[in-house]
Amino acid sequence: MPKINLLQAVNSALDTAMDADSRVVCLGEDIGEFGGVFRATSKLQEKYGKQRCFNTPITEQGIVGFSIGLAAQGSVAVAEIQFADYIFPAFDQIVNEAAKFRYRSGDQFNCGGLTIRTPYGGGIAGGLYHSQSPEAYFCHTPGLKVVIPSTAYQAKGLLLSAIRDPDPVIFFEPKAIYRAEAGDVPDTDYELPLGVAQVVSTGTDITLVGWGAQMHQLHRAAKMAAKDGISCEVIDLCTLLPWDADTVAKSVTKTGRLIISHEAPRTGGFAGEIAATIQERCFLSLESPITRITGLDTPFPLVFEKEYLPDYLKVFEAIKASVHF
Amino acid sequence: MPKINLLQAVNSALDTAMDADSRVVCLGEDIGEFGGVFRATSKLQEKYGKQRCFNTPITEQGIVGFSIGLAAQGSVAVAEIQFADYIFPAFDQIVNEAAKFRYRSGDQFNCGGLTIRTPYGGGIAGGLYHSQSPEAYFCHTPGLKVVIPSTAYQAKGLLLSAIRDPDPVIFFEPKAIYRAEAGDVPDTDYELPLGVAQVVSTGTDITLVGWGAQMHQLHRAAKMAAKDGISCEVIDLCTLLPWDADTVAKSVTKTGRLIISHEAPRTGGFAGEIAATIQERCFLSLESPITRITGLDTPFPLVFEKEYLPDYLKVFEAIKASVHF
Amino acid sequence: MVDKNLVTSVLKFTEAKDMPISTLSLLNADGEILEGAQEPKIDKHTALKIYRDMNYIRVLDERMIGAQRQGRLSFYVTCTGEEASVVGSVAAFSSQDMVMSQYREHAALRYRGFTSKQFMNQLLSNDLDLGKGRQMPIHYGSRDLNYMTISSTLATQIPQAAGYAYGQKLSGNDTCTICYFGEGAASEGDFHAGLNIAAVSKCPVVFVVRNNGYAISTPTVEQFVGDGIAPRGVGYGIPAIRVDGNDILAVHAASVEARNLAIEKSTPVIVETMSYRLGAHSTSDDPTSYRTSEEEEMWRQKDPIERMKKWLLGKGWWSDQQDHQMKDEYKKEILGALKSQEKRQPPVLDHLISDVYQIPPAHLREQYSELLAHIDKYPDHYLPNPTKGHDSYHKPAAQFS
Amino acid sequence: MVDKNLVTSVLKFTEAKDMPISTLSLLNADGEILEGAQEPKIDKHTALKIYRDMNYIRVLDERMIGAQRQGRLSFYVTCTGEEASVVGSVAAFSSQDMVMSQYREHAALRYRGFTSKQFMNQLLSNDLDLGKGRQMPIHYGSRDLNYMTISSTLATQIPQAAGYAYGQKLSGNDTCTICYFGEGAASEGDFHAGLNIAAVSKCPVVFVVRNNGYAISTPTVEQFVGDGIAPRGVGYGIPAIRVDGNDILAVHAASVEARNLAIEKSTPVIVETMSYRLGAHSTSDDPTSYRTSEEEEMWRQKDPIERMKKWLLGKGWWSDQQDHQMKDEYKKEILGALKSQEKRQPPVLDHLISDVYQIPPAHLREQYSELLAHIDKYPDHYLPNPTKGHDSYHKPAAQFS
Ligand SMILES: Cc1ncc(C[n+]2csc(CCOP(=O)(O)OP(=O)(O)O)c2C)c(N)n1
Ligand SMILES: Cc1ncc(C[n+]2csc(CCOP(=O)(O)OP(=O)(O)O)c2C)c(N)n1
Ligand SMILES: [Mg+2]
Ligand SMILES: [Mg+2]
Repeated sequence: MPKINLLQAVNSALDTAMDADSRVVCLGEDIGEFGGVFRATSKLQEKYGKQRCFNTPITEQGIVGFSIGLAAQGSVAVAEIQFADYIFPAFDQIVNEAAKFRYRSGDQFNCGGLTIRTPYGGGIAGGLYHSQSPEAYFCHTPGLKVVIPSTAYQAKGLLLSAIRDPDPVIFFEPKAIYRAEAGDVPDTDYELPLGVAQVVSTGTDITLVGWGAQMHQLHRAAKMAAKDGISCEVIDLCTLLPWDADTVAKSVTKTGRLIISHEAPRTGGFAGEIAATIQERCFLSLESPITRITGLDTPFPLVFEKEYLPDYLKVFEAIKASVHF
Repeated sequence: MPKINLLQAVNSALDTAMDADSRVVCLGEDIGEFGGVFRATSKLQEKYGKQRCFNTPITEQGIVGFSIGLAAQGSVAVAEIQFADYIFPAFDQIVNEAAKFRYRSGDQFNCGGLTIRTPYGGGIAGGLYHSQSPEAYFCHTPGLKVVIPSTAYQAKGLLLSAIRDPDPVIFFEPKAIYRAEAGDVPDTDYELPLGVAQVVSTGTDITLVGWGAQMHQLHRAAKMAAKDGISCEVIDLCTLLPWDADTVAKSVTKTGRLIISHEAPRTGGFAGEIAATIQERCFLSLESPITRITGLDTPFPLVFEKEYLPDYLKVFEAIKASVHF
Repeated sequence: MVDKNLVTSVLKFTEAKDMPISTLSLLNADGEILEGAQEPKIDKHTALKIYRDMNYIRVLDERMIGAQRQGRLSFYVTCTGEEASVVGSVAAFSSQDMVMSQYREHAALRYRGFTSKQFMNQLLSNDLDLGKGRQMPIHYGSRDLNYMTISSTLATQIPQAAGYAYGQKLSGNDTCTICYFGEGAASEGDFHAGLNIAAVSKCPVVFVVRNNGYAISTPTVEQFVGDGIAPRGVGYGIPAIRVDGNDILAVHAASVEARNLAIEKSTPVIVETMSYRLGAHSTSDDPTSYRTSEEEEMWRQKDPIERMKKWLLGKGWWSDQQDHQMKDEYKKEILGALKSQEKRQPPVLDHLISDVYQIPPAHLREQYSELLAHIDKYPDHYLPNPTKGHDSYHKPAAQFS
Repeated sequence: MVDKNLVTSVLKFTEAKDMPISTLSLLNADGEILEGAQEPKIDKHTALKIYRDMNYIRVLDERMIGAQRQGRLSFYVTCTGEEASVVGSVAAFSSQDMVMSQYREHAALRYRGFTSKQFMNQLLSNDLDLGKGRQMPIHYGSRDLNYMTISSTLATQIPQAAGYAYGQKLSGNDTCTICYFGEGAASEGDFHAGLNIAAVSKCPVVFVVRNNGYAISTPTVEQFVGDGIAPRGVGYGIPAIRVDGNDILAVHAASVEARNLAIEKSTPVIVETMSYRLGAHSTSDDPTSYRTSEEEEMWRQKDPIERMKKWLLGKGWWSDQQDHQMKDEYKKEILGALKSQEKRQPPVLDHLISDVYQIPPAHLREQYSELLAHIDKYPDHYLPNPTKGHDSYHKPAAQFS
């Protein structure tokens, strides 16, 4: 199996999807000949033609609106938003339209063929507008699915599932590890199930939950903790909406402790949802308060990005605090 | 003191603000001569002229963008979004621009003079697009303040504070009780502090937290519970961002139990944030899991609105379950 | 193509008046072909179908306004005054073409074959409502009739129509999309997004803009400064035409050509119909506070239905007697349908949670089970009762727009 | 006003070619006034300031590209090729007018008086950065110079500029706003929102659209089908003019008139400057994959700075010797500033949480205390070290746009 990075895995998923189904169309800013600012759509226009892979004008609301219509017609639309920070002009089309399309029509029409891909997250000195993690906004929107891979293998399998899923999916790609994260990825066409979390390492003392680039911080923290004799169970959520509460609850019932970590600001972030659900489901098992290790409640900073971001040291400290509560 | 309803209290706040400060400008769809579809801006154009109270073209992103610029210039912009369901085209201007304006400029510029007023919530047979409660989206956005009154008295005092607050404020008005909710409201100019919750009735067994129209369901449920010998402490959050965690935590430390209620869908709703924070702050005091009584994870329905909405019966059942946990 | 190399050394600003746009008119007020104009080809069968459907909608609107006042509906919106803009345009399209509309174009849905009972099922949110009782009255949709379900959010259908049409082009079946919206909705960012992306990706979509003078209370002078919507086509590189929206022949002839252009050249086209919203914005609105009855009266004189009737009578294709009979029949049919369909059950409760996703996920099924258990405790309190009415079911809406 | 009553019985679509727009040109390639053109009035002092600032920016851009390659900056964007569009326009305005720009207009900031050290402070995110180290390089802003802080989100400043200008009008002090953006940004919904609302509310704002042929890799033919941006003015009822953006006299003369119109008639105005982005989109970009070197070379021949220099030499206002000396001085000044300013400290950590609100709320202060306590445990791991560099501080960005 070839070793490729997360970005190449995304490209491979798109290539695989377009090859397998001629209804798949990719569109977005600079994704044509240029292959996208990160090169995720590299060579797709060359291979599948301008009709199926093309540059759009700079209008995120137009890109998503167009893609909804295209999907409603029966095509499979894979739209790229250049940075997740620029997804907000399309918020109305996503939240009021895509998410409610099937419901409001009584299932006469749907835009399930829609997938929106977008690079997200910090760690690249991008400041306010090249670093945001807006996943929680979409997780509060029934009708959407929200998927975030953390490895190259997941990226391909989850993206293929997202493209073929009968509901609209927002697919966030952790750009900080686009090139850093490489692994064995089959050439073949394979899918990973949406809505299923992955227990990446088992443990007994505490559960750590995260997604995307944050998984690497959790792994590193877990390793540090292991040296202190603390056994961590690490869970990669993979799909945030609908999220796999059963897997997390099962783990917390066993460990009695939970830390959730994400880059987005704390208040209203998705860790709150997980904490609220788990304290309800595992009330009698919890031995210490559920802890959230997150970005601060500020816009994403530049110079103090490292201080702002949740990292393995912050998680490690939280693990100790939780275990010694 | 005259008895006026919540809608009239909003109108009175706007009138008071425009009278007191000639820099205050109101704008929005149909808010001019017509006075807005709910008549919240009634007579303001007549009184203060077309330059200070005017109809805009139908463009929410334009209304908010324009208002940000107006506020940055030194005016005080009070923008109306006709229904909260239609605030999403302005999402980018609110989240990427208004919320980050002061921070990104190093406090050289700010748009603190901006207030966005918008009617929200269900209960009027409005279906998907005249019923939504989108407050949680904004509560995940550092830099914004989010305020929701539940009485006429609050509406005037909080709106005046919001207009004069040095930060951008989203002011959600519970339209279901625009006319139902009447009370004594001073003619005079008065302000109520932002960020301060109100303990509306004290109790010892369980804490009920809510905002907006939901407060009436909580009161009713508390009364039912009282008949069963359960003493409820009812808290009206009033400001959701920044929210008054101290007041809630103090109450829960006393009662050991907490129910939070909102109309918005459960997943990612603001109750999750409150639950996550309180389980952390009151871990050792909690005698039962924190419960969320909310809308279902669906778009807002029409025929089954009553079934969808959290109401006093659902809250009452939850109170009993919590107390008998 | 435009000559992009024009050079001048004279400093001069281009203004709106440099781009005069004429209005296509073919019929005069008496239903006669204007001097110098040529009568467009239109067969008797089509002409009569158009005329009948315009009348049907007029009757439906009158009756439903009445029904709303009686509290039998929560909300309603009329097409009154704009029937020619809507029926004249949709009649130029194939039934395989997709219609993506705003909310004031139910006349197009009628033209496609929507029955009185189907209208009632939606308006009453009963068990046969194709939308499963989820949207407010007038948010129709029909997969069978290629009529996209309406959403209240203005202008969102515009970029969607571009995408839909692009898909039609890819599928190569010579269909296109007709997309309706009002001159007010044309101020939304989605208008710009949709028109530009349609032009760049060469989508076969015809945008029919109903310029009816108002957006709720806001007159066009407060909506834009330019000369309406058609001149914007120049900026997008989209062919545009303005027509008298009360002149059925002008609307129809322009729409026939618009569709031809769209399909043959694979291009978007703009058709701006100049007309007037004769009624209130909706049953929540009272227009007396923002416009004069003189203005309304002036436009009532231009009634598109009357004008078409005169033309039909002149051609000998129609008689006054047929006219009376038709109206009576429609009245009866509509009131009968109202009566029969309001006796029906509401949709089943499952539809509260179905169709959020293709398959309801676990957390939603769980929320639903909890709800069912709760309802069991208070059976009288919940669930719409189709005979007695539900607290919120059929409750006249406070205010909508 | 437009005559809204033009009527026709001829069915004809209006097309982009019906609205030809000429480009104002005054200087030929040799820096001579074109035949038949009149030299606009411009005093020597202003002309030389314009010329000097264009050169300053050219030198700054060259040096900063170099600095970025050396890893001393994380990111940079040049104005190269478009200096006349920017300096020629801003020079027509009062220093009290507000500038709201996109990101490629730092030449306007220089014109207003931004110093080399101030540029460096922002580019290096040091303790003197007016933006307190929060935004990526090139996101300048200066309250003192009436230059609104830049945000990366395209086109958002357009409706904001309308609102700012409206406030200026209300305050009655005869100032206006100049709003810059690219032809790519003009596809955003905010463009439509901003231009229309500016027209309707009669805001004194001049929109200067830099049509430079590309939006990152996307050429204008994939951005729009119409003839650029100026013809859109017709649709909005906004006076518009197109100028040769490499012709300093044309840009300046048109901008002077645009400002007059804006203030005197209280109206928005569009100035479209036709030019070319000679460099890469940014230091993250490599244009060789989407355009030819022939095309670049063709535009290099039209260099606006060279053209202005010839004109100045022709007038006897400038000499080659002065030119060399000026460039040397700028080079020295800029490199000196880079050296001195990169030795400075980063901003204080408090700026991580200040200015989110006017006063940090309790929850944020609490998060900050927790952070401080955590940093105390790992003092070597956190906080940018101005001499050694921080993990993420100054790290060349993977990819930005
Ligand atoms: C995004 C959005 N903003 C505001 C509204 C409220 N609204 C409903 S209809 C309407 C006026 C639309 O006017 P126009 O497009 O001219 O259509 P007409 O009613 O005249 O047919 C408004 C403002 C809405 N439905 N959606
Ligand atoms: C809302 C938004 N979408 C996308 C981007 C990414 N982006 C940055 S610059 C750019 C191209 C802008 O082109 P243009 O407006 O022509 O300006 P130019 O770079 O040519 O000066 C794009 C797509 C962004 N910054 N903001
Ligand atoms: Mg209208
Ligand atoms: Mg450009």
